[in-house]
Amino acid sequence: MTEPLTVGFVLDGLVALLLVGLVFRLLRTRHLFEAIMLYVAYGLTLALAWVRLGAPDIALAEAALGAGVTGALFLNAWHRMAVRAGADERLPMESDP
Amino acid sequence: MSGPTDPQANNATGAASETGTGVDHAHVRPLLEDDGSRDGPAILTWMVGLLLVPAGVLLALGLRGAADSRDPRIPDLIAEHLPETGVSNPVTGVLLNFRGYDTLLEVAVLVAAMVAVWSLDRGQRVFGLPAGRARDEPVLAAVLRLAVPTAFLTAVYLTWLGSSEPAGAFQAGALLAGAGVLLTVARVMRPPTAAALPVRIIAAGGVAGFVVVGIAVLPFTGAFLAYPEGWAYPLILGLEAALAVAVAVILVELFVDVPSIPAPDSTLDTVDPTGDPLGRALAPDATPPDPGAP
Amino acid sequence: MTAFLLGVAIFLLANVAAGLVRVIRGPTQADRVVAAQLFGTTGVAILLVLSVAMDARPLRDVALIFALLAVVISVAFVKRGWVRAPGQPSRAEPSLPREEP
Amino acid sequence: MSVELMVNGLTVVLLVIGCFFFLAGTVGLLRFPDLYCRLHALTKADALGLGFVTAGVALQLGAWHEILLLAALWLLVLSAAATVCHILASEALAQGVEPIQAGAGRAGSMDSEVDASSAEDGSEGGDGARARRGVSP
Repeated sequence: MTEPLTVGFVLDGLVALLLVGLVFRLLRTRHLFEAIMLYVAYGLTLALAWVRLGAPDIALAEAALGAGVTGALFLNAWHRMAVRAGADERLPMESDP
Repeated sequence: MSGPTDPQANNATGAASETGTGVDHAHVRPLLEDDGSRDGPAILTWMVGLLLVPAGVLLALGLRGAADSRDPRIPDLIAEHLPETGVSNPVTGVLLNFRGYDTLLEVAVLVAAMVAVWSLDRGQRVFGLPAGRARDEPVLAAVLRLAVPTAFLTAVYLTWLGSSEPAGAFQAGALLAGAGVLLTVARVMRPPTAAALPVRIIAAGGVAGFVVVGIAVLPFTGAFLAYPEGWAYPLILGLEAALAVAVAVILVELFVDVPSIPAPDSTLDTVDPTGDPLGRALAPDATPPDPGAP
Repeated sequence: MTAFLLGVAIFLLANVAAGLVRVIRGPTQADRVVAAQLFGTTGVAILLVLSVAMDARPLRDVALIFALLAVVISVAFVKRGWVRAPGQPSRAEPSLPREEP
Repeated sequence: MSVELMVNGLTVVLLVIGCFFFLAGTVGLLRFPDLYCRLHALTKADALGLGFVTAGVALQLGAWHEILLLAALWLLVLSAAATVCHILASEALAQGVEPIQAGAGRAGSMDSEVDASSAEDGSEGGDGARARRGVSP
């Protein structure tokens, strides 16, 4: 890695600041949907952090899990809570035999 | 910003009883409303933050100490013995050869998680609709036709790449799971629950493959999971493939098998603010909580 | 050249950080999802630029994963997460006329 | 030598153009008045910006299979962005999120949803005003 030290340092600092800021907002907010979206953004930022740390394999796993699977799981749970709280149920259900 | 006596929460409750949705859920409702103006109590966040600072300092000091006390011979040892692992990516070599036990137990944890979620199943399925609904949405169907095969191809590529470059079975499995979730929510695929036998066989395939291979090499090398010379590469590649498929199926099942949504008037699963929600939900003859009760 | 590429990455990351304001401010759920989508596209660009700047080919695999999975959250949201929270105007009754305070 | 200089210069130009479009997308996301406008700004401008960035990066790589991979990547993002825009907008319309229309007396409304709910429960005027202040500082 022959990159100039200072520019790389600024980039790493920005990634770190973004991570801390996202986590701070995640802890502060009581709005669940916002928290889910912040978590997705956090996962993608963390993938960038792994990239900068020279671990692209962990970045791969983090991006795939954080952006794809975990976010969808949380949306699922959110949907369930919202329906329980009396929101419109949009999907008809079917019982398993 | 706002305390427990939130006027907005009370207001929302009043609105709900007017529209007749029934059960009082004032404790859930403020979290779901979409104005984004309510924050948790600031003091709590700051306390957590302040607690985390010394923890972070300790962690940094510990890492520094660990870096100082780390055996400097380990990287050389790995580099020296890497040719014996049958792969050229040191991470894969360590994970699947030197420390195969770790990986075996990791997959076992995933299988256990799937069983745990499955055990919450109450017979109603969220994604129980018949497949084929994506035809109603030609745009979505078109992009799925493009993205899903690409994801599958990329997963195969990542699995194969894992032997020489940073990638591997877990990454490929997570990518496949993402494609599976996409197909599920778009209602192209109607995924079977974990109750289906093929799902269980595939999900257990990762662990089972490890154990079978580990025992099968016993007569040749005399040690569990110690691959015989020359066989390491094909064995690792086969195990990686089984792992990728198992991880993908398990992750999709975690998504599919979540306890489904109760019907709004169902006595099952209704949260009773005054009682134990779990006990209430599991009792077969629970009566619905009176909306008028305080 | 490397310094320039890293500068581009910094600029794009600052872009994303600004876009995240939309996640916090909303006001609708869809606005928050759109802002998360911004992260997917810009993340691909950042990774591509970094892959040249850091001379690391595997980063292009990470970019491919970003691109493939960026769509999952949005589709899951539209098909699954988008419920009308209580107190929001419904499909049947259009939103109330705006009143200036 | 001169060829390398030219390629580098072209890369710089392409990346700067790409950055401009990304900036435009973010400004649109932050400043446009409603969901439909924001979708428009984001999915179009960003996809175009990514195209320029991809072209700039491809110039630096040189190997044809890498360029093919990058082209496939861009096409994938392009189709994904278009699809996401389409399904979000059509679902929003079905859910009753009203587009802002020119000359309909709603031109000043930056956060139509907040305003609608504030009209409903009457307790959010402060937050809506704060959000509006944030939009136009």
